[in-house]
Amino acid sequence: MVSNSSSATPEGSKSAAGAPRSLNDVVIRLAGNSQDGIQAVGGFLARLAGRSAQEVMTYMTIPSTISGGPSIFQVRMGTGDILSAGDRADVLVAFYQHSYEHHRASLRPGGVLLYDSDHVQPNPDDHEVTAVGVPFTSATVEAVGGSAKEKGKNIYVLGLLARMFDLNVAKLTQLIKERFGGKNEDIVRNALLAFDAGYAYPAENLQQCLYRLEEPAPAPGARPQVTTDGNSAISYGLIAAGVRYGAAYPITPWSSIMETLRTELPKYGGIFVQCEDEIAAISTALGFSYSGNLAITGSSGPGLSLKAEALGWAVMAEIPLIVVNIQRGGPSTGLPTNIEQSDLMQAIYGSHGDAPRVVLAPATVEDCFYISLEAARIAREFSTPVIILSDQALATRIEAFDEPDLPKLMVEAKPDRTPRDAAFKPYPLDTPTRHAPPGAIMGSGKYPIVTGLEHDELGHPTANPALHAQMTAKRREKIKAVANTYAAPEVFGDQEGDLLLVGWGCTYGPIHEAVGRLQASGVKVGHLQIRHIHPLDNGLEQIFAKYQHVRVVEINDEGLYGHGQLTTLLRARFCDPKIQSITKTDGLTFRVSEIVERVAKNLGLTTIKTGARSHSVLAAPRA
Amino acid sequence: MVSNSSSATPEGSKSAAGAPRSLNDVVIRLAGNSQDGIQAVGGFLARLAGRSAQEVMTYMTIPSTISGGPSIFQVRMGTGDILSAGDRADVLVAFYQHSYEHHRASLRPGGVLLYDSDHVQPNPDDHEVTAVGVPFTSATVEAVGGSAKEKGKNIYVLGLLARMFDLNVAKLTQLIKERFGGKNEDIVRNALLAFDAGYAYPAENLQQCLYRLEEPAPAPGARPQVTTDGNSAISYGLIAAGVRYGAAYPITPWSSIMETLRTELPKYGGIFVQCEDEIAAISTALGFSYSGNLAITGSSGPGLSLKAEALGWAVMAEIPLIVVNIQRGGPSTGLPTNIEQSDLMQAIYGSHGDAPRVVLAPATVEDCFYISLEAARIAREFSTPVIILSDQALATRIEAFDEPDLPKLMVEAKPDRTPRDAAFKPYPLDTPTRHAPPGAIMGSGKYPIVTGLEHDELGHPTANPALHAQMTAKRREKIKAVANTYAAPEVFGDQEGDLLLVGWGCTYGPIHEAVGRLQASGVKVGHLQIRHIHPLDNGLEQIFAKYQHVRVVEINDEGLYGHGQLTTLLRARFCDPKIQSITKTDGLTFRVSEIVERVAKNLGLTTIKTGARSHSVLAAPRA
Amino acid sequence: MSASATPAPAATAPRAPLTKKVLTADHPTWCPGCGDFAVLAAFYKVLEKLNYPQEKIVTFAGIGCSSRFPYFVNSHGGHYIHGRALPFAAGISLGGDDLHVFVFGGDGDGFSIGGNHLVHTARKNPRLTYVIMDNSVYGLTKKQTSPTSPLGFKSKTDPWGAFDQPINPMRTLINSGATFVARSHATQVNHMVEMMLRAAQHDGFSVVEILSECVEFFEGAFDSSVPRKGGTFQAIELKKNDGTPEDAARHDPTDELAAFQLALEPWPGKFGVYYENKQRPTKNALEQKLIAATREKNKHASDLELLQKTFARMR
Amino acid sequence: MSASATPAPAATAPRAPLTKKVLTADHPTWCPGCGDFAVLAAFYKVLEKLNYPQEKIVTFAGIGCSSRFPYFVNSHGGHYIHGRALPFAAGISLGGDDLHVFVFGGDGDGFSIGGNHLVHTARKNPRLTYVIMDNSVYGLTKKQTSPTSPLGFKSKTDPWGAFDQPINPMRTLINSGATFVARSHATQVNHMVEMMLRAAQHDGFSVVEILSECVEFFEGAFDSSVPRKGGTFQAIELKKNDGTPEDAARHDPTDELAAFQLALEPWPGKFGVYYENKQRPTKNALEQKLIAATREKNKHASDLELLQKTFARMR
Ligand SMILES: Cc1ncc(C[n+]2csc(CCOP(=O)(O)OP(=O)(O)O)c2C)c(N)n1
Ligand SMILES: Cc1ncc(C[n+]2csc(CCOP(=O)(O)OP(=O)(O)O)c2C)c(N)n1
Ligand code: SF4
Ligand code: SF4
Ligand SMILES: [Mg+2]
Ligand SMILES: [Mg+2]
Repeated sequence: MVSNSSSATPEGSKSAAGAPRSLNDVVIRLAGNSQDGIQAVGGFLARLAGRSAQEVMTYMTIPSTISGGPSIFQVRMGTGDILSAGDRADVLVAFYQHSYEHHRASLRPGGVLLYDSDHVQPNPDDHEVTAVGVPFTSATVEAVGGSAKEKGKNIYVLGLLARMFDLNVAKLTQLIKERFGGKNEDIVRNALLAFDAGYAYPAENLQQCLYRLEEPAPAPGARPQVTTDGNSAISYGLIAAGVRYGAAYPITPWSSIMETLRTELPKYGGIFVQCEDEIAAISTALGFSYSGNLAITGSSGPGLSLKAEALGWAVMAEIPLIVVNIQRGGPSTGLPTNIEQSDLMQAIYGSHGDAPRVVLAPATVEDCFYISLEAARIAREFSTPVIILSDQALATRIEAFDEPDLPKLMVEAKPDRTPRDAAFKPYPLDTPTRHAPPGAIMGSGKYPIVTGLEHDELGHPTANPALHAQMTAKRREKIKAVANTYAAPEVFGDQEGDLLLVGWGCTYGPIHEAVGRLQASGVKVGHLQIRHIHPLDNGLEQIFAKYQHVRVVEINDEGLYGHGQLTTLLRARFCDPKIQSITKTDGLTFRVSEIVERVAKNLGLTTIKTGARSHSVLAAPRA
Repeated sequence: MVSNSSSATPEGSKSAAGAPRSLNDVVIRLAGNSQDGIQAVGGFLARLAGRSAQEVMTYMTIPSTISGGPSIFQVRMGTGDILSAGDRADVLVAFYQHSYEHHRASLRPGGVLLYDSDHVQPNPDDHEVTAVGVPFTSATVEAVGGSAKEKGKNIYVLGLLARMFDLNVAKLTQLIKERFGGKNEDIVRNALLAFDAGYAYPAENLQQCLYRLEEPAPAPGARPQVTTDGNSAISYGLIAAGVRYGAAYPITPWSSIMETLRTELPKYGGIFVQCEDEIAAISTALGFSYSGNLAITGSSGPGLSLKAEALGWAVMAEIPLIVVNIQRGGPSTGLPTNIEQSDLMQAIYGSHGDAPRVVLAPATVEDCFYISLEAARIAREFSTPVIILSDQALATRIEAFDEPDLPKLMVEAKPDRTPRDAAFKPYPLDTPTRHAPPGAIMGSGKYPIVTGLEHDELGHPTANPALHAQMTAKRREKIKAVANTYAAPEVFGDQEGDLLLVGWGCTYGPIHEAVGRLQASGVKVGHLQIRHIHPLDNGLEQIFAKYQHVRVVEINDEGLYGHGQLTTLLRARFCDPKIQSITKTDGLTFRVSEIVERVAKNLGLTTIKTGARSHSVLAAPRA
Repeated sequence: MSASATPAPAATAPRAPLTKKVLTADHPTWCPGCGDFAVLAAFYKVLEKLNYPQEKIVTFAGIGCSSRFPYFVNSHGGHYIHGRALPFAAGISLGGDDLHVFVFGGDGDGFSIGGNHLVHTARKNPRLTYVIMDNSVYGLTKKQTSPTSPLGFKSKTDPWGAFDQPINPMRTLINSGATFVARSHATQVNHMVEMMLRAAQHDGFSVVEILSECVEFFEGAFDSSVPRKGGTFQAIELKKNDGTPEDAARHDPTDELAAFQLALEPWPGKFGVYYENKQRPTKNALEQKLIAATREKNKHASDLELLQKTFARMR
Repeated sequence: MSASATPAPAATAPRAPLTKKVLTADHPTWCPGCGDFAVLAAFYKVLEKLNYPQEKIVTFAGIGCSSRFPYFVNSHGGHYIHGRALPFAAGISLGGDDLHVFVFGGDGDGFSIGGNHLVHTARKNPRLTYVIMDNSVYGLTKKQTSPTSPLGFKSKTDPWGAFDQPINPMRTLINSGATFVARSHATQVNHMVEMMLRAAQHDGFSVVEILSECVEFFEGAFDSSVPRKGGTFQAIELKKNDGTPEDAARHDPTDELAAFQLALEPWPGKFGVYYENKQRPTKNALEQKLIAATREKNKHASDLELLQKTFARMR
């Protein structure tokens, strides 16, 4: 929860040199080339935060050329809920002139510019920020010994940051050892040399910039924190859910899930198949599910389009399946390494015919884990395909969260081959469909056929008008019934009032923080996160009724009629004109200030301080 | 237009034998096996009606086994607008006992049962209808000479019907000669022998059942009528529109369009390619369009699902294309030979990302022709894919309509290879995209790349946030602008009042007739047909505002939240809770009485005579 | 957790042998005279001979007349989408290592829309048997050109006679990488039974192409290999390695080049086993080996232990 | 109305010959050292030699590192979806009979997701040239196994080494039915130029596979055929039919069986023209013949007359 007490503080105030100032959270942006290992530095910082019971969230861009190129990695870490990667940076680490030039604007007034004085010449007239020049490159070469490839300067920078923020050196060196432990000894040694050199660098004006991040004592009995990204959270969530089989084809940013599962599943006795294309992949996954082993397939947009026909078959044949879609910028090949939430309508309506299926959307990296468990439960219980709509931002960013209680959560994975009694029907009209996998003896002596043709209760094809109507109704009512198994949705913030902000997927964090800022400006505002896209949670109309305005914040186009995709759904269902959208399509996650500004403009509020952040790197120095 | 004066007459009244009674329209159901040539009889009747300036509409079922089997062909013909195939038959022709048993219920009280007394034993206690037994089989064998295969009895029945309805024998024999003219002479002779024998059969109680259909004198200067089905109307509409290239893969009920185009296009210098699958088909069609020749691809549901990815590419790359989807029962393989209107959402939202495109739906067989012209105009003018959503009912039924004014309508088909001037950009932000096909010289010396990656104005890939937002807006605004080129929608019936019935696709006819019946019961009701599904016509809200209730009649499922697919769209756009659905999913077209009943129940009306037909076979005998 | 670790529950009563009666399900909807009836009859015989536990037999198919097959066999089974039954079946086979998986389909389903899945299933070599009923036409959709329709064939999509070069099914199958490839004829019941039996017993991906006439849309297509219609049915004699001089002329099915040459023989060609490779491990075996190795390496830790270890590493 | 009936407007000024400078477009985004640079350089040379009217050159591609090719060539062109560029290109070729259509792509694009389109494009034989840059890995998506990755190759999807049998590209191409099939190597610029030139001049569907190293994800993959890395580059000598004894040992590219045998040679195999068939008519020609015949039959009636006649029959 955003702590309301930590209200906005004046920016840019400087304190006396040398005294480390305590602060709640910090946003560090590392800007360099993708080859420089800036992601590794970010990863170390994130892991450290996790081990320190701090919150953390990262954000990164991927270079557009194949050979790599300019790229950033941004880390926000600290105490209190860290729910977005931070609008503007407190510290910018610039490796090159282009890094400095492109990202100077992202540094907030009063922030710290840490630059490689071997490569960067900052504007000498810029007094809005504290510029600290350190020769990353030459100092690293000196420390490690003439490595031509300049490897190690990322770790050198980590040392600098450790000094600057008084980070836990013992924990960091432990992390470095774990990370490079598998490789040859030289590598670990060089990394530690670089780290120590950075830590020890006597930068003149670094003295003015020493801070200490609050490191909360772990609550007694609290679970340790784990730090990971959304795609690995989905992968391990599925393993916890007893999913042991899968098939897919590579595509960015989905691939890392298939890579993880291909590596992990054999340990669990499972199989993951790389197929020739996405159609073969969903087909193989359906074959696994048919064999009694709930399976997973996944992709990103273009691959999902290819799976549409087979997905419709799964609806008709009532075969369970988990389908993960890591959304990216669309349409077509679009923006493969950017975020967009524009596959929602396709997830619901992408196949021909009335083919209702379940669609879920995780809100955070942690939720990527839990929603995978929920998806598997629903798929099994309702014998239906379930789509998990994640996105590029959730997939690639790192967050820390409480380690899941695995002994409680683990689901056993075993095909149910118990003999079926004589009354068994593959497609009963009045009871839920329960797939009988091969290997199961049929008491009736009649073996069942699953099919994509309309069928009677025994699976025989039929064009009987009444039966088609009944079976269509059955498939629809079954999906409706899924909503009865959801936990009731909860609103964060004001439980009634001026404005309800509705989010789905990765807009969760920025909306959550926006609530704090809006409340600070006197708006009575709540945040409802929709994790269950289809069917929707029951009782939403009662929640909507408590607010004067409803704004759905989503990263997709306003469409022909002015509404984003989830907004369109909600308007169709509730026919309430107060349901409106805040959308955008610039391929980036929402910044908190964007939401606050758009709300202000939208509702005609003029008193809101949109630029405020609830935490500041330049808080008053601590005694 | 349904003539309001011809109000419902009492049913079942009998008249004196021998005097032919005049009537406005008649519904004849032929029930036999698909091998019996009942479709041919239906076809002759339909063509005759067309040549007699009468209206006609047919309806047929396709046997579910591959080897053929029970099947019906129903013809409704007469004067006045014939807009649905008729709820119940006035005459049932039963070839077999099973035909009699399955279809007796479709015959209205007072109707005529004409049966093959060689095969059928009607229930002797059934006095509700006039039963006329004629030995179709043996009489045909006698007339034609011992054909073991019983061929010709369909033509014998045609003779019987010609006698019964005093049909124009000269025109009919001409039609028979045209039809069999290409084959050997024996066939024509045998057919005419069978026809004459049927016409001359001295059926005792046939005397009670002689009628004369009004044959209106053609209006002076009126265009001659043509008689054809929806799929051929689309095929020839596309040819008129200058479409000369296409590619597809077979699927029922789409195939007949590709078969027609494959046969016809070479005459026009064009090419139609049968591909290995639907993905290759849309790809080849896009290649044709890219080469400067607006092309067509098409399929039915499953094939459309496979085209989703490439269709999204066409949106992104802004390449014009016509995509025909002949909807059938879904989901998955579903009910391949039944009607359903359940691919609407997929047509609009089936591809990943925000991929807006145009979707049109023809209302009648005649409209299949004109909407193809409109589709081609839009595709060219807006450089965009256009989907024509037809359906199995429109595709296979026969209607008569005024021959189109071809000299006025024909569009020239030629790639535009004129050199482009130096300012040419493939994707300009402020002017419409105009594709420059290969062969066109670029004045700038820079040749354009079309692409599915997000791009700048010159087609270079980019992940620039502002450009993606601008290009997304451009693609959206372009599709919005299509609505400004539509003719204003017109309401049939009352221009304001209690109820607006909204239809799309093949529900046009039954809704139109339902208006008449509802008005006769005192309801103020209008009918709005939506031919432009996406974007919708401008100004709909003003029309909706004039009615207390709006009911969208569509053949698809009520969905999770109680609304059909078009209804969902309209509710999302207008947020008006009075917009509700009348849906069904039994794989059959709407009967007029179904609509009237559902409206009555829905609005709590109790005074409506739902069973009434505005015309009756048993009208008073004419002098 | 693999299905193979989950033995089917022991049947309570001793099993009666499989009979045609037990194996018969719905009455086929095929046209009278359709070649597919004979393939079905032969398949019943094959199953009678194999006498697998009934619940472990799986029949699957794509879409087409021939693909209706599973409705007519009383076993676990299904009717998937057009052209994609092979990757589906690979999932069944790998998900249930003890199952006996059979896939049925037509020439359009297999060589047109499904052509790529053939190649990629073949190179994976999962344990399953694929029977293609080739009638050289699209039956279900009523007479369009198929990839095996001969040049000049008049169909609804080639009213003046097909002119796209047809594929050569045997050549395509041999080059797909399938480890067992045979060809048979729906008019030769014993031959079909033998071929399907050998295919079912092959440890890997086996394919049998059966010429099966569509009497409705391509009558007489295969008369040249039907003796009672004046044609000749030439069966392939396989090498016996008995050192006799006759044996030199016989076909060695392990010789890929010889198989290829056989495939190039002019229409109607020969019938029998073209190719057989018993060396290539199945994907089923390779994946099980991998599982065994990784489980060994992880000291057969339980699923919970494994996942806990992973999360510990993320701290 | 076919495009071939629509000659390009005459250029107003006399044409300057095509040069690399004119043909150069965006700077390639490939990694430094990527083999694809050399393929691009060779392609510029090919176009210089062919000197087609610039506006009639079309370059198209699917998705992958190699498929970025069209951005770097200053011609009409495009970047389609993954694996489907061939049927698209067939549409261009048939829609504009006077165009020179080139398709570029990778091993994943062509042999994995696009494998079936290869076969069906080949059997139609449209006039176009397809260049496959085979790096035996998925480059753009960063190191997954491709259908040409060798057994044991360690990728992100096969961390313990690939074990699905790879395809043999030459065997696959020859059996696709392509009427011209050649193989080259990105380190051999002259050889590449020669092969692409022959392919472009072939009247039909021509394919050139070029081994093109991915330095980022499969370094050294093709060293065994790179002389300066200790390998050998063996070029195929083609029969000259000069009656000399040496000629007997040379390869006859019209001999399908010989081409097949060549394809079976052990890695790294030979480079050059494997197969060439100048007899099979192109689809372009067959369709034009059909058009000519039907137009003749209909007495060259105008489009309006033709359609009016059709409607008259529906009265
Ligand atoms: C995606 C898709 N495309 C097309 C069809 C229509 N279709 C059904 S079966 C078939 C081909 C049938 O030919 P074949 O596979 O040779 O089987 P046969 O009927 O001849 O036994 C086609 C094109 C379909 N069901 N799904
Ligand atoms: C439908 C679809 N699936 C997957 C992808 C992701 N993808 C892009 S390129 C590629 C494969 C690249 O390999 P290859 O064709 O060999 O080209 P290379 O990059 O090695 O040159 C994949 C899987 C995609 N863009 N679209
Ligand atoms: S249409 Fe042909 S393939 Fe299909 S059932 Fe009839 S005879 Fe057999
Ligand atoms: S990743 Fe490999 S194939 Fe792609 S550009 Fe780099 S070196 Fe070339
Ligand atoms: Mg077939
Ligand atoms: Mg590659």
